[in-house]
Amino acid sequence: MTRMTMIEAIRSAMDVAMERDDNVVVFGEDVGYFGGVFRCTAGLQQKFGRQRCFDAPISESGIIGAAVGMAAYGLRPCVEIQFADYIYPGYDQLVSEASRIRYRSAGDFTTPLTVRMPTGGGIFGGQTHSQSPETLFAHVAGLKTVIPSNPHDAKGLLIAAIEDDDPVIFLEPKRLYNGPFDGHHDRPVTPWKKHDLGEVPDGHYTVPLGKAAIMREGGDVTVLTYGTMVHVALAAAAETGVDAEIIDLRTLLPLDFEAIEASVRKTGRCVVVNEATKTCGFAAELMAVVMEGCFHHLEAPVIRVTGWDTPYPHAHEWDYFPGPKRVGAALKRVMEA
Amino acid sequence: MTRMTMIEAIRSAMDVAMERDDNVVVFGEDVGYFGGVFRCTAGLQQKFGRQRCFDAPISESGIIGAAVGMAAYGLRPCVEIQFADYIYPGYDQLVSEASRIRYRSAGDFTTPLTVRMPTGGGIFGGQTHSQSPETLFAHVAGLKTVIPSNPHDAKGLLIAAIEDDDPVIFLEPKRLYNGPFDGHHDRPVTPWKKHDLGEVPDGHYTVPLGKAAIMREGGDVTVLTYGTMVHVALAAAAETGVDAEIIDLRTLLPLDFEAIEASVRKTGRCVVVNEATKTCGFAAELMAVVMEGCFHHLEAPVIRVTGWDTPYPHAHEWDYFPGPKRVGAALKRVMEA
Amino acid sequence: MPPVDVEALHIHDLAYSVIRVLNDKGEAVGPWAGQLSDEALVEGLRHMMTVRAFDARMLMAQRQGKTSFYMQALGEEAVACAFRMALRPGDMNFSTYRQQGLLIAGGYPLVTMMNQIYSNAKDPMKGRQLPVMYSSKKDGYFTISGNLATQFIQAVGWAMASAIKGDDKVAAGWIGEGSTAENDFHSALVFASTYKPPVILNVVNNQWAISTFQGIARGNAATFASRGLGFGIPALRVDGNDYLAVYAVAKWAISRARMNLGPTLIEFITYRAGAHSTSDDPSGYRPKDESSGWPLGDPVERLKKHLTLRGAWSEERHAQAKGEIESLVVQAQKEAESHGTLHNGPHAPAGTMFEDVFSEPPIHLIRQRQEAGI
Amino acid sequence: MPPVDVEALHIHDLAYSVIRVLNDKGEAVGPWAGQLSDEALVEGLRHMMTVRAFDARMLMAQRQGKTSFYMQALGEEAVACAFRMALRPGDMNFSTYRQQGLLIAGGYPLVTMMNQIYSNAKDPMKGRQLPVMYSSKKDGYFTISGNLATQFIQAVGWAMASAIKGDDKVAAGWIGEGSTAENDFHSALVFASTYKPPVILNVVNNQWAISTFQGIARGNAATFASRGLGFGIPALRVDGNDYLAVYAVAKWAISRARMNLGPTLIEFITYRAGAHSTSDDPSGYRPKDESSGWPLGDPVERLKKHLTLRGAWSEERHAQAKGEIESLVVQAQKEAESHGTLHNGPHAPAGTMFEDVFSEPPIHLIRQRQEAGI
Ligand SMILES: Cc1ncc(C[n+]2csc(CCOP(=O)(O)OP(=O)(O)O)c2C)c(N)n1
Ligand SMILES: Cc1ncc(C[n+]2csc(CCOP(=O)(O)OP(=O)(O)O)c2C)c(N)n1
Ligand SMILES: [Mg+2]
Ligand SMILES: [Mg+2]
Repeated sequence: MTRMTMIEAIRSAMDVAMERDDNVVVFGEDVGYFGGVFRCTAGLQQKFGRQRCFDAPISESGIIGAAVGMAAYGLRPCVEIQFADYIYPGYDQLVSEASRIRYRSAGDFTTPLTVRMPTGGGIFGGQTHSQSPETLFAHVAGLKTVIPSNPHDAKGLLIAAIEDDDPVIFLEPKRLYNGPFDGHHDRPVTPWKKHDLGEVPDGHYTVPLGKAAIMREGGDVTVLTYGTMVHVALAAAAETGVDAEIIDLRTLLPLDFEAIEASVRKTGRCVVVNEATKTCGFAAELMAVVMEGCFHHLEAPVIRVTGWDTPYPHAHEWDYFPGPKRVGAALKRVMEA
Repeated sequence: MTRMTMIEAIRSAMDVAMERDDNVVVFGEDVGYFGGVFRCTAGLQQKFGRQRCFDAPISESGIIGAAVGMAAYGLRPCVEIQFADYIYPGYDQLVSEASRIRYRSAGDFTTPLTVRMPTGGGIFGGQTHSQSPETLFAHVAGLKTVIPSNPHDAKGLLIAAIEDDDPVIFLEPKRLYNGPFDGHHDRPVTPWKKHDLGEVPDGHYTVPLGKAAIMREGGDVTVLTYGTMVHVALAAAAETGVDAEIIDLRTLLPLDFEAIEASVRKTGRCVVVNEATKTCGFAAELMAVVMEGCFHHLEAPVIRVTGWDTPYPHAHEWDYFPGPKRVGAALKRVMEA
Repeated sequence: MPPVDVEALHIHDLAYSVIRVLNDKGEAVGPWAGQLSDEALVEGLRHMMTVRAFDARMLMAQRQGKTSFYMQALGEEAVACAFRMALRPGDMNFSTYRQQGLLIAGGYPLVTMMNQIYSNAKDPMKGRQLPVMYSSKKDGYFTISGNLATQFIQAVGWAMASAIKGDDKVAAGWIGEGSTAENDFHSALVFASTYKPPVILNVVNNQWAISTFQGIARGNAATFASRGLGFGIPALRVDGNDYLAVYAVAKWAISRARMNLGPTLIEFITYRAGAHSTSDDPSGYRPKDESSGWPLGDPVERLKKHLTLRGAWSEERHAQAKGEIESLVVQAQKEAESHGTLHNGPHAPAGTMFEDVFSEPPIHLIRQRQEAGI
Repeated sequence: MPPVDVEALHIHDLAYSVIRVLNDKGEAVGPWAGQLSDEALVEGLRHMMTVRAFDARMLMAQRQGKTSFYMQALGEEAVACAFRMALRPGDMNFSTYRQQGLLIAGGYPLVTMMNQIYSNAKDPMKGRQLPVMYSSKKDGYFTISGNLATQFIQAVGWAMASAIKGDDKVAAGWIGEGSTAENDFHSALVFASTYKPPVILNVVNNQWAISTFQGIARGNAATFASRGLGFGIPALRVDGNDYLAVYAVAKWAISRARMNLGPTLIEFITYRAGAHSTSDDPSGYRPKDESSGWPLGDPVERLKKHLTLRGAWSEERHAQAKGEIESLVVQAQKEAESHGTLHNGPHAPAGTMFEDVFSEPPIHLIRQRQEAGI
């Protein structure tokens, strides 16, 4: 066990995966020589050589398209998109290709590849370094979508993603890279090095895709969330005193229905939280799932707390970001209903 | 008034818009000389010349990117994407550009453009001529998303879209081009020429964006749907005898909350129907909206009927397509709950 | 014939001219001639004739309502058939919907192709794909996409993987001239230029993209081949209706790749003699007689003439071969139809629709399949 | 200097060589010389010095926490400054984040730029955009995107619109050499080649894309300019640190466009002397002294030397100009800071966050704004 930042945990996952399997290759913009703008791949080229870890031209469609071809050959590419906001030029290769190759060839070809990308706001990154596009992946049949909230899970989930035989979108909440940001932007963040969830096993382990984690047990209301918002929800529960059961979904697709349904049936109330724009955000899907699975247990309407339906603004970041105040208010409101 | 197919109505809308405003230009793949693979632009080049209606190279990102530049100059481009399944190479220009130009320039630049595309299944088009990607537009702040269910609305909505000062995604349910397909694929379809909704005024008129239409009044259950599924829902109501109020949303964003909330509060029950894959489909958003606005009026959980979470198969089209049997079953189930 | 390790810069002229072997008289001439034996050429002729007969039958089957859709390669048979003969087992094609010749020349069973076209019970793709969207890994044929151009960069990625693994397998990317306008044509060229993997980038210029003449995609450039030059990729333009020329150029490019000398771009000039697909009627956008006036001629006729001139073929043998091939195709069709057709079935069981979305079905798909009751 | 109606084919060599006016001694020589008066050159020098002084102050402001982010153009000032002087009012730039010189040489108020950088109460973009993402229609400066390359095809579209309307306004697209790998570089070239609109496609080759050397994007090609040749677009390569050469080539390309003779691709060779942005530290990926060894030299120094040689400038005038410019910048900064800075505010009212998403706020945004209580 070592205390690691999320960046170190992610790097360690790639290191372990590359050690164990020669077919794992890592590439992306600034990923090779320099080791990535967030340093997630630092040292991998030095260790594994320029054939296994290398710089790519600035072409997201090229990166994913080439990875699809490599995966079809038999490699397990793990590629980095510099920010999730820049996935769109490569979106066609995900939606029309990676996600459907196994299906359309009836298993003749498969594309085990992992697409890592920093996601979410909270770093004053403005409209193009803050987006949370998870809905755009979860809606597409054939993609798995994963989003860790801490170093331990990040490493275990990333190894599981790389070893998975399907294409996996791996979203890294960049505001959590260095510590569990709870939305209180005016307070210092505890670094992961001083946090229990920063405890990361050194070698190989996996956190299975499709299994949620209960981050806080509680009896009053279930909070369904993931990524940065897990820590915001924890703060909101602590501050409001509402006895919330906080579920970190960890994988959005496949979704852990069992965990969701068990908790909501127990508490009878539910708040869903995502950072993305509201309309058609993943929170809507969660509300639908709760409606379908737990309607007769619900004592109050499910409330969603989300980003607003505007582009992500620069200066008004803290008016946009669904922080602990908004989540706390929702907890109180759902308890009053 | 003339009886028109949906294709003729759409063509008439562009004709009228081009007549009234020199700044309206129309282009896309096969759109100019030939008049489009579905013939929606037939005759426009002959009438308005090759400067106003022309063929584009096979590049969806080029088509939309060029349209963004033209719109910024002051034109009102109305472009065709040959099938909605092919929008993805142009998705970046919609998400990162068209949708945000007004916002990021604080109104200094605007991009009034319309992107038309045939959508939906039912034509044995397989995985790449059948998709319903509306969620991918509705989730993006700054785009309007429209989908007509009949020739009258198609013409009025398309004129409104072209005249609108914001970027509008205009989805054309291709299975409705020639008649109101109700999902009974083994029965002949009444052509629009013999259908009242095929009555289309000849000149200029608009159907306002953001207003739903009640296609069938009813007291038992509200059906929220759009596009081809409107006709499927009408058939299902007729066949089950459930007194459903069927709402054709017509515009997904902006959404007509008033119409939705008024109806569900009245009936206390709701079924939502979309053709797209289930997870994160627009139906999920509608369930969330009903949960938020009408929970205390609900006598039963809202049920969604959607495409399955698989790519759209070729031979098993009718097992995939959410036809009147599945919608009817949902109507009965929601009444029993 | 330039040395295989030539620099793009030194053969710019080959991107602006047309490599030919067969002259108007049907003789094989020039530096690219002399690579194929009589037997190989007769085999090539039979391949092309098979593609043509196959296409004709399937076109008719579609008209008879036995399937939803078909796309023929009429007039373009030489490109895929000759190219295929220059490849080795293990190489991989990332093809478009118009390279059925790769499969047929590779000996892939006609019945299996038809099973796919009919989406019947023996369709290896279980009815999931549109007709003609074949896939066969062991035959070096990557699953076809309905989305244009995406396969071009995938071919480059596959070739990069081959190079990374120290393998000597090569990839061939295929794209229509109209589709070179798409983004992924560019990503393919960028990645091919940067990593120099063993890939051949084939542009099939059949002059038309549905209703759109090649000029719309080519713009102000003289040729499509010249697109490669700005990437430092050797680019050649070849008469795609000349079986011998296609083979020779393919062989050259494939040896380059095999020796790890990097990518090659080839523009094959041909002509789409038929409609784009069964959903298309070209009479709305091009003159009916354009096809007969097309200067490159019919690839089957040209090879036939050459072989006859060589004394290795005759009208009689041709007629006989034609008869044999047609009956082979008819026989295959009968067999395929015994396994079903699109509208009459049988198909793969409907429940298979829920399989292969993922390696293991996740719970939501299990639930949905239960709901569907299939 | 080729005639403005030249065909791309006839000037292929210009895509592989480098157009220069200033020689090592600082003299203006060759066919592209002689286009600018002393006054114009002195003005150009002042523009470049202003950009540099502005950048230096804003870099420091960012370090002092007055804003989140900054991007300088150190070493590349000549490209945008000289290009701007060849444009006319009404023309439109589709710029990247490194062409602040276009605004400054165009006389755009420094204070307004700073207001944007500080996201303060007078920020014309109301705090919505990252620093340096300016927009000013009336100054011919299209709203900058954080997404690379998207603006390149938009420039082509804008120029197509100008041509459709019979207007004589021209568009200039700008892109970094690293970003030429992106898809929209290709769409821009395809559309420019097909429709031949009045657009100048500028590739600013500053050798680096964050940590990635230009070779990764250029691959096996000799130059970026040569990418244009496969599209039949005249392509020129110019010393981007030579104010006179940039101006002359810009003027040539702009006249072509103005006369409706079609697009031109220009590769400006320059060097990113500083870090990519304030989020970047180049010491991790390039030698510290690379910048001083860079052969093209400092554009400010080179123009200063030339003007001095011409007798139109001196050390004293330079020092004086420098002082004046610096105090102008400081003054602007004071004024801007009086309107607020990022972390201390004031900003546009928070509620404005909900405006301009659409022309009219739809009901869901009205509800959300109410919920936000702002
Ligand atoms: C991304 C995408 N856009 C549009 C289409 C529709 N489409 C199918 S084939 C075709 C024409 C392709 O022409 P070309 O590349 O020349 O190939 P050819 O059909 O001539 O072999 C078009 C536009 C598509 N399949 N995919
Ligand atoms: C689509 C997209 N991908 C990646 C990025 C991240 N990014 C920002 S600047 C940059 C490097 C650009 O280099 P270049 O085009 O050479 O321009 P320069 O910074 O040198 O002026 C990268 C990769 C982005 N902004 N957009
Ligand atoms: Mg073609
Ligand atoms: Mg650069």
